[in-house]
Amino acid sequence: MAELIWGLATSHVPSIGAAMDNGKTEDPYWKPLFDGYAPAREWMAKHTPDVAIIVYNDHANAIELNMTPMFAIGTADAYKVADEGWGSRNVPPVAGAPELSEHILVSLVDEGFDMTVCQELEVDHGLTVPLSVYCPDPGDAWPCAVVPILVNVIQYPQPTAARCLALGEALGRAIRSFPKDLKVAVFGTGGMSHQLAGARAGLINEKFDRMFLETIETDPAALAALSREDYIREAGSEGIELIMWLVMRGALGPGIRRVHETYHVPASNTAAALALFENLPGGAGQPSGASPR
Amino acid sequence: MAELIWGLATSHVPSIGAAMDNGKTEDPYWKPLFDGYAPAREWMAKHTPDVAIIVYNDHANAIELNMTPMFAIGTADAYKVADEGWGSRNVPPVAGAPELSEHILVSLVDEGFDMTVCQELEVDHGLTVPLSVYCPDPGDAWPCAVVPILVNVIQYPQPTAARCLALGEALGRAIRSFPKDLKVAVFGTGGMSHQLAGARAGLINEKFDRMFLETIETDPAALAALSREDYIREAGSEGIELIMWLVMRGALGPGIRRVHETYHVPASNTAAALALFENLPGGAGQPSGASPR
Amino acid sequence: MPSSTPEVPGTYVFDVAQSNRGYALNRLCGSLKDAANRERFSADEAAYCDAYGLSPEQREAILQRDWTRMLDLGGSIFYVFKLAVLDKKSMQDLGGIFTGMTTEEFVKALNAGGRSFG
Amino acid sequence: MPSSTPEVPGTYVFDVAQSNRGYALNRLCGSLKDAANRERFSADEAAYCDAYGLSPEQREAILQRDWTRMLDLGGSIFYVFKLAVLDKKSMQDLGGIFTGMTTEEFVKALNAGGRSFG
Ligand SMILES: [Fe+3]
Ligand SMILES: [Fe+3]
Repeated sequence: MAELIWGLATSHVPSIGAAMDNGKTEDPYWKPLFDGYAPAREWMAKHTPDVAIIVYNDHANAIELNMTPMFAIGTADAYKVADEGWGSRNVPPVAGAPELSEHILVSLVDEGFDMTVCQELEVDHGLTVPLSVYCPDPGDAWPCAVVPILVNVIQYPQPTAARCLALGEALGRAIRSFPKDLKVAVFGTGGMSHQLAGARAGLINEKFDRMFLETIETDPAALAALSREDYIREAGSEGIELIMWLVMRGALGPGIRRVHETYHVPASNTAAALALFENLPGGAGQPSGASPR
Repeated sequence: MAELIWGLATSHVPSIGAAMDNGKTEDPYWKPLFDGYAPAREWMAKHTPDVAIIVYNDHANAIELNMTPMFAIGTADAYKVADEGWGSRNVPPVAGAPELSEHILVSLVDEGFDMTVCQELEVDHGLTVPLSVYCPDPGDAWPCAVVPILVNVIQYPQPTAARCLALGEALGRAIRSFPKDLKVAVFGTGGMSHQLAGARAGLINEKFDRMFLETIETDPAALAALSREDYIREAGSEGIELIMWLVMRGALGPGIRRVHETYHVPASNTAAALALFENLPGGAGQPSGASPR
Repeated sequence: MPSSTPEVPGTYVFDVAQSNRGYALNRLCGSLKDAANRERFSADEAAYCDAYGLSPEQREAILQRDWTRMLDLGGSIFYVFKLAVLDKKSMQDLGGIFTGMTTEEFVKALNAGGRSFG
Repeated sequence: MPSSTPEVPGTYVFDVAQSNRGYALNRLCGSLKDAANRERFSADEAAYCDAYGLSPEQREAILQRDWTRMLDLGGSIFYVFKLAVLDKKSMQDLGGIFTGMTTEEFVKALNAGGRSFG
């Protein structure tokens, strides 16, 4: 059976990818952030998954406003890297894991999650930057296949935080029931606090972010109980991306160990963080008593 | 508050629309079907809704296989009639009800239904034929605005029948909580038994259809308990469209009255039926104990 | 364990694996809902096929109008039907082809109450 | 009753009503992710706007690069940003504009730990 070995929470700020693509990671502006990644990267390099499930949101690239899925899953053999309007990132194309995608899709739909199915999908910085955070030098190919899971965080009504945690719990069950010996990692991406537009542009709320970083490990149900308005007020209109960390957290069992974390302000307009959790053996139960709403 | 006045179950076979568009409703082939509609049409003409919520599926027209929503809702001001490859039907464009759409959308998402949002949508025979069944001579404009709700019935995994009934129950709650005095009707479309391809093409299962026509009134939870395989085996690969009737049924309260029904074989390759239910006052409870899966 | 794709003899169940397999073929057929594409297709079918990245088998099935094979290669009936319409074929014509009958025989079976199984 | 669109002073919350209102504007800006469209836009901005059915106010806001007004008229920052990129503006430039600061002041505020509220 497949095994869920770790979960990574990470910001997916485009400029983090650009800093890597343009060799700026040793610049004074960027060095503290990338130094903070180092211990996690070393640990992950010793614990390599066959497939990464990457929970992210598209940013006006693959999804247009005519049709906005709430939750979507990619089921393709391969995913092209999107040109977001300033040229595609010079990173490898993303290999899919269509069998695992189909298994997860059917499991989730059987459990009452109304997944949109993407048979073709161009992936933007929301997915490729987390891959780069995991693997800074992929060469010609990423070291793992990918199952993309997309969440609507841009258009109200977003899914509730509780629904995201419930999706993660169902995702964990789906992974654990896949009948092949695969090692799987789950990425929850986005955040932390930031707001791009309006009079509050430039908002950073370190107090909320630190609370979230702690509580995502110890009491995800408490974070699932926060409303959309709580997230937007405290973490900013784009900080609501943090609900995607709850999908990752839900997939992990109750027994997890924090391997490493780092928090840095700013990455362009954003508070950037990384938190890496090892999924401990025997942790196949549920992390919370959240209702499926 | 808005009031749900009736629910209509009806096939949406394209040739039913074509027969009307081409003045063939008195031909011997079509006359029995349209005669069967007459009493329902008379009753509906005396009980006119302001808005029709039409639950249907797209047939390779507005939705392509790159992105297949499980459940979607239209939120636009207006919907163009699709050219399905043989010219658009010569019927009026469809006016939207964006405020009611948004209210229903938010209600459903708050309750944990993962709706895809369609801000632009061309509607095909799945939606326009039921409108013609309701209103054969619209003139320049349909007599009601429309909220389209789309269900994936084409690609496995379809939502389970139980999930469709649960969606309908949540839809009923959403309609009843809309704070304007509107009369609303709900259409569940598609079916009855038919299979277009494969060695079983031409399948009709009148026994199953008659059971379904009866049980949709008396015990929808029993129909919600049937598996996708049950539907496909008994009603054919396209007969699984019948799960959309359960959305309509779920929206109605427990107290309903059958106004009229008709069943006719064939409409081209399909068993065609209509069943009209008045929603009785005070029927604001739930029609079933179905779980939300 | 999740459910698995329903298996019903004599019936295509279009699942994700089929959708992946038939993706190029269905995209091509779906494109024929636009009049301009229908013209371009009719003007040079082979060239049109080349632009859609079909497998050699899919290409052959389309060019030869082998309807059953299109479905065997991942076609969805709703997409494939748009090509049939271009050829002025009805769903009854296809029904006859799928079942080894003439169109007349197929229509007669429907008018007699449809084909029953099991 | 369902929830309602969060209201947070100083913050745009992009909901269905906004999406409907800004649909043409966002479609235009989103189209600029394709290089060919960027060329066509730059060659004749007014004609490009006409093809997207903008409201007169939206058209003016785009032609005048009134970034705040674009958002007031239903723009989503992720769409509008593609126009900013065409103009070689960064998200920090926009941040300055939205908050009445110079870009340098805005960047400085971020480097000092970001702007805090409440
Ligand atoms: Fe993001
Ligand atoms: Fe249909």
